[in-house]
Amino acid sequence: MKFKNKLAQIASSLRDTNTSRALFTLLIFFVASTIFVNRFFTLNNLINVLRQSALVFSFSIGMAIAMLLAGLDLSIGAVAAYSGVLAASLISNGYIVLGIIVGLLVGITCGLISGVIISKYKVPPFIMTFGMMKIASGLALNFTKGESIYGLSDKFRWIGVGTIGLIPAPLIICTVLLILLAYFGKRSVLGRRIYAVGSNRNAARFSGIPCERTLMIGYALSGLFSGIAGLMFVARLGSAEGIMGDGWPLQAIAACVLGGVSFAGGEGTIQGAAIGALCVAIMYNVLNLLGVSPSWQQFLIGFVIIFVISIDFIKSQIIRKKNISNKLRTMQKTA
Amino acid sequence: MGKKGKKLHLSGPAIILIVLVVVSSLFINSFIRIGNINNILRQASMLSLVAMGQCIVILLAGIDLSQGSVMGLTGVSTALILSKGVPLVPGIILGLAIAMFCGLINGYLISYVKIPQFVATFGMFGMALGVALVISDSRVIWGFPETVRVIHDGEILGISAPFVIVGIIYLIMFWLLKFTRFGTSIYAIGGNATAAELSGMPVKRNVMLSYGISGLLAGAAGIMLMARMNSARAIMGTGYEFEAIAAVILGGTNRLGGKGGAVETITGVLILAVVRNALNLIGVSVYLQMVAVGFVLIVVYIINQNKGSNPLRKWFPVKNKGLVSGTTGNGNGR
Amino acid sequence: MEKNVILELENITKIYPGVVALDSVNFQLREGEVHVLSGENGAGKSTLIKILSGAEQPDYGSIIYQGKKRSFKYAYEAQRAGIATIYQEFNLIPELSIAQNIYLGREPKKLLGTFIDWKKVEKQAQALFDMLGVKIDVKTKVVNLPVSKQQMVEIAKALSLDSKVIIFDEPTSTLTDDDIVKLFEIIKRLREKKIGIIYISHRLEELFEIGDRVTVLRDGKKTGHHNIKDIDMSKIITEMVGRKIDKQFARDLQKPGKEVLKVEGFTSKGVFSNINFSVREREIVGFSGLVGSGRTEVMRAVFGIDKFDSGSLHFYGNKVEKSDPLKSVKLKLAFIPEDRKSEGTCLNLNIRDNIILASMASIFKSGIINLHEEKKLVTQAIKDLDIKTPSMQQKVKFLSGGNQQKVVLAKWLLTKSKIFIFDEPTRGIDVGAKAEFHKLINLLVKEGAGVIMISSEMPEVIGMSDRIFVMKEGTIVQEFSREEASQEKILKAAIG
Amino acid sequence: MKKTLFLVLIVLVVFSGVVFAQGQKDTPKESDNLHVALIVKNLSNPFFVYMKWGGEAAANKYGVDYTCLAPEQDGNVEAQIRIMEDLIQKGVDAIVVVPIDSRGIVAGIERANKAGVPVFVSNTRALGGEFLSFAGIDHTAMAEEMARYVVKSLNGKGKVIELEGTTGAQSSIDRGIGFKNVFSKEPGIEVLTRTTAEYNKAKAMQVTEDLLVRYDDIDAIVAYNDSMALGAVEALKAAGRLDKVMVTGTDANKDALDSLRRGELTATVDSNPVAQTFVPVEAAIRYLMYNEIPPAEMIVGEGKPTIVDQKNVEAFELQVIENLKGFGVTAEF
Repeated sequence: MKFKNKLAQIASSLRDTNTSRALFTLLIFFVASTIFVNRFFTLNNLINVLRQSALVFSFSIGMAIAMLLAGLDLSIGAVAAYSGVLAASLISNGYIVLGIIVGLLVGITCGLISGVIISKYKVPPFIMTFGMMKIASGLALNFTKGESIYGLSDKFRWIGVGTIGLIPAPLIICTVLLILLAYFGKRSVLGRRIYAVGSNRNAARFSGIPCERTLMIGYALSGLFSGIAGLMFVARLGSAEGIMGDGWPLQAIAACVLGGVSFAGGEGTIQGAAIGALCVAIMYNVLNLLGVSPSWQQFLIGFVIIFVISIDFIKSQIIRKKNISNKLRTMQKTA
Repeated sequence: MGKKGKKLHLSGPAIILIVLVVVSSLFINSFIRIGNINNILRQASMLSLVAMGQCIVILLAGIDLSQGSVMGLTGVSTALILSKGVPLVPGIILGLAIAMFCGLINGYLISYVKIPQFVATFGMFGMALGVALVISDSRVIWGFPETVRVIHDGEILGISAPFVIVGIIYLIMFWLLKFTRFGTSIYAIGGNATAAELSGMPVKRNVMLSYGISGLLAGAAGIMLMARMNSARAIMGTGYEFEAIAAVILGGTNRLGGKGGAVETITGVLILAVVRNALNLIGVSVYLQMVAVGFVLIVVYIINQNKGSNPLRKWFPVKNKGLVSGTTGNGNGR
Repeated sequence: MEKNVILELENITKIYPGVVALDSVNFQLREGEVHVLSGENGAGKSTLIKILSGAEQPDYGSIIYQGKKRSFKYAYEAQRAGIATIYQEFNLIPELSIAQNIYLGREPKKLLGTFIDWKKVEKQAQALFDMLGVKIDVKTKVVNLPVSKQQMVEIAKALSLDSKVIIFDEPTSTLTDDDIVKLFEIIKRLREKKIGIIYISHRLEELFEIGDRVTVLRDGKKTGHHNIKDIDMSKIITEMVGRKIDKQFARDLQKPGKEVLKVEGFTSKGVFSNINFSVREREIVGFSGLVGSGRTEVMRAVFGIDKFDSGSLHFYGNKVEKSDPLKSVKLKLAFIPEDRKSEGTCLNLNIRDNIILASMASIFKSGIINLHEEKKLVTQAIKDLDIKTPSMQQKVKFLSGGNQQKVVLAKWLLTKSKIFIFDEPTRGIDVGAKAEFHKLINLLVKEGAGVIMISSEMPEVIGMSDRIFVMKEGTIVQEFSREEASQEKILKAAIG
Repeated sequence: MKKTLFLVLIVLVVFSGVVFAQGQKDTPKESDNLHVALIVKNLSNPFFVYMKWGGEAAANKYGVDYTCLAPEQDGNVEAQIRIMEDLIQKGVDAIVVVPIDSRGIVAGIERANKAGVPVFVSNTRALGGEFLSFAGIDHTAMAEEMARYVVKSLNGKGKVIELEGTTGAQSSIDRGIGFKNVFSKEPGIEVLTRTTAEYNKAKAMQVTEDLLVRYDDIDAIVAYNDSMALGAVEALKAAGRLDKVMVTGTDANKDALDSLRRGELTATVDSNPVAQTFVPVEAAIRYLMYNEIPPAEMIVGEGKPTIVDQKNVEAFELQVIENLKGFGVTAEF
């Protein structure tokens, strides 16, 4: 019985058109790579892909939340870097727990600041998070003075490089995060509020939803998850650098968009973002396996994104045409 | 938009700019030298072109992330063309054509294929950059005739070329926005797309064109950058798109479309340029420069919006629905 | 073919994915006549208009205009040809001036067509309004205009295109009665100018006041066509809904209980001042007055969406210092706004999420939603209000106006609210849904709720309310009991 | 309440920013005091931080004012030009620049020439404009040296992967040439692939992970800088193949040296960043003070480049620290 419901839930989460489209995309990617790319479908590589997608997902979460709130968060990378370096500096001196706590706090704080300014001072998310990006990465670099901070205990590094059996730790962590978020997105009041505010802030307000608070929490969460991502990367690299998060926002946007999280707000799911992350990871992995020059990688990724998104349009056109012709045919029959 | 003359002198951003200039000339002895002013303006010239393009797109409540890589692409391809011995003018025209083409593709994807602007232009960002890297074999392109440098170093009647070029382009844009149907339509589309559509404006075409212009201007900037460095690389423009957006917003152009223009944009560009220059003159480390720029952006925006109109009218509409329905996006099924 | 027919539609058919919006519809318009088009929402009226105005193309069938077979690819083709449409939601650019709006895309030019001649634009615009006999400064931005004036702008625009056909889609739904009177005068003028007018309205009584002929649609099919003289309202209604609606306002009066809401000396500078009224259990308090007389603003302030400067609010006798939507919801206050699309519903969320929105926090205290519980509640609500939808997963944007409005109401029913504020509850809803909605309101009252109803529809207010407050320029000018209320009195108070 | 708390937050951050700014600008306002400026490629890579120290050391030696600036984004030569222009306006007496690309910087140098500010170039050649002297190490020579080391330790036989630097960066190009020169002559050495990791550790790690899937047996990974080498090391460690593959970096950064000490990295080659800036800055100062005309070419690090591997790392590092100490610069080791 319980199991049935679970199934039903999963089914309904797939019924979300955006997410199902993402799944479809992923399927195609996967099949194509398996067929055409030598060594893609090997245990080693699949684990490798999963690990990398987990990392992409880890920093896409923040972006996804912001996008569900009809905004976006360009500061994820910078915030991750800032909390990463601060945490690393503590951890390298042996204060593991303290370091982690500080890292997460820094993440939350940055996110919260963005959230407050966005909701209270009505600054568009784009501007605010762009500013926050500059500020955070500035502070991060200023803190490291360009040096890289290293000498991190292996206990801490486990979260980045450790494994349980064959399964890499980041994958486990991100799966847990995914499950939690998917659950709360659907089942928690907060989750529903985020969707509502993103979908139509005005209506949400008329329904007695605390829009401003929801926004703040949303961006704070985005910051928090950026912090987590930062820690995971630090653990993985064994060192923290101020430039760590460069280029994350764009990758995250790619993941979210491929995962069917729309900029309109209130559309898409965290599962979607995860799927998107997988797509992105597969793309990079395949291109490296094929030894495609980085130059072409740039091009292809841009192209794929546009193409995937335009599928909907093409599909709708076809369907429309079919309907009409069918209808007309039946009418001629009746007439 | 015909006459907002009185609104212009002393718009929020203008005041801020003046304050900035006054303050820095008081506290930084080397700031107010002719040389330095000249310097600030020359540095701003590239950004001002890109920003103008971005401005038009933002007036449509859009965004163009591809500008940076389009700059690179144009620079590189023009460089290659010229080094193949093609004479200056045709070479440049070719380069601009490429830039415009990229822009038009953006426009097409957005207005006809209905891909969200963010996605479309982001995709184009990747594609243009990729092509640029490929054709340049990701090397620095150089060894084209020195004559190119007149674009940046030359002088016309004692005024250095970049100012003249930028000046002309801005005049054209001002005219285009305020005194042509195309211009009005851009404000209209930004303000209420459906209405524009229904009042017989070729909305899709104009949107496409606007992105074309955005690309074109980015290309122009790319060529100027190429001339400035007498060499070109694929990645030389990346980052400009964000700078441009920042500048446009700083200038007080409304993120949700319908408000702003050439004057606002140049103001924004100058604000950024002055801040940067001042910080360099004091010798503030690059990191803290980033921090400072971030702050300025946010703070200035907050100030603007308290002076100007509330850019979130989308979220808190005026009581007369008829008007807002368009801006809240037409999400109705049929 | 018949003489002086300017516009004729033959077997027009339009299919959307899944739906047949129009099924081989014929329609005919003579010059100088007002041809009323009526039918429930989703009957295909709006699609018909879209096709006429070139916003959509028919999949089948032909448009014959001024004797020639025409097809309009774009909106402006129809406009240039002389078919102007004035939509229910005006299509004006808020940031542009009246003059700019009127000549949008057709601005006269100077200096060899290089510059737009703004002076000329304004002169011509002014001339148009003089012709209509409306006093207005064409330089003012549209965003600062009252609704009625905006409509005038639309009409002026139509004239500027010297249109042969003008289509009015629900022109009176946002107007107050005196504005309607003005509008009708203007329509009559247009009729004298031999302009053919297609007039769409849910307010059947208007048809008889203004219309010459009427065509009725239902589910995309033409179900009737008559001269207004030889037909009565009930017949039209039956043709529209396919069933008889016995009485439009079946209000069964209750004995009012104790006071639930009391407002004293309520003031917000420049918007409204010194508002005093109270609502008791089991009664409906109607608010009448011109649009922009401050009725909505007062209620927004009561609910806490806008701030108020002075005065006091009492719920069940205890004073509320500062109201805000959150608190209001906790206090069992419900607000059904006038604009469903931008204020009532989250269009791209599904019905379930919309219905549970306001109540989830109080129902699921733990912050975690019990899906079975939720499903039960929502399905119940859908059944009670009989919201027509395949499933509760359906996105709200695919529902008809009436059903959307029901979703909003359902949302508030789940909060077990005690006080309901309806702002123009039945604006733009078809007759059938209207009656249902009034029944629902009755039900609420029977169950002990106190209801505040803002309505510009005189019959509705009078028909439904126990007491009626008339507002004017931000103050309550008069209060009527159900017995003493009458159209004339109220109108007099409102305009006075 | 929330608002105030929030404002406090802002003020705090602003304040900290200001404080840092104070710390940054170490420029007393006497105009008669000499002022030399150094422009490096970026300050987010340890290598250039060494360069900063090198310049500082020289400045301290003669007690002149010293500023070190760099573009926000790596690889943005146009920003370098801007900075030069601003410095010229600021009225510095000499500029030492580490060009991001040899062509692009020319415009900046010419501006300086116009303004009569003497220019010194370091590390990467400038192909135009008038500058008094170029001081730098020979990237190609370094690469060749390292290549030979690799060949020797592989006994002339093995499969090699090259991790290139930022696409189009001069140093990356020159080093590439160096490696090619040697490897191409060695029949036993097979270069499996050359791919970029943009001088970036995270990127290097990701790329290596993929390459490890693609190639079963790899004998050596040579990276064009240390960050990438360390990224590769991490990837290898994770895959448990570190013992089978030798990894070499370039530049001998602090973190690379520690990695050597831990016995992970196999070797790196000293590009002597400190000297690379110390020499030209000193030359600039001496030119201004005693107007000594420096030689047009100053090759830093006399003799052939030093390979640092797990044996000589201790000695090497001690020496570096000593050198800097000598001029009152404490490198935070």
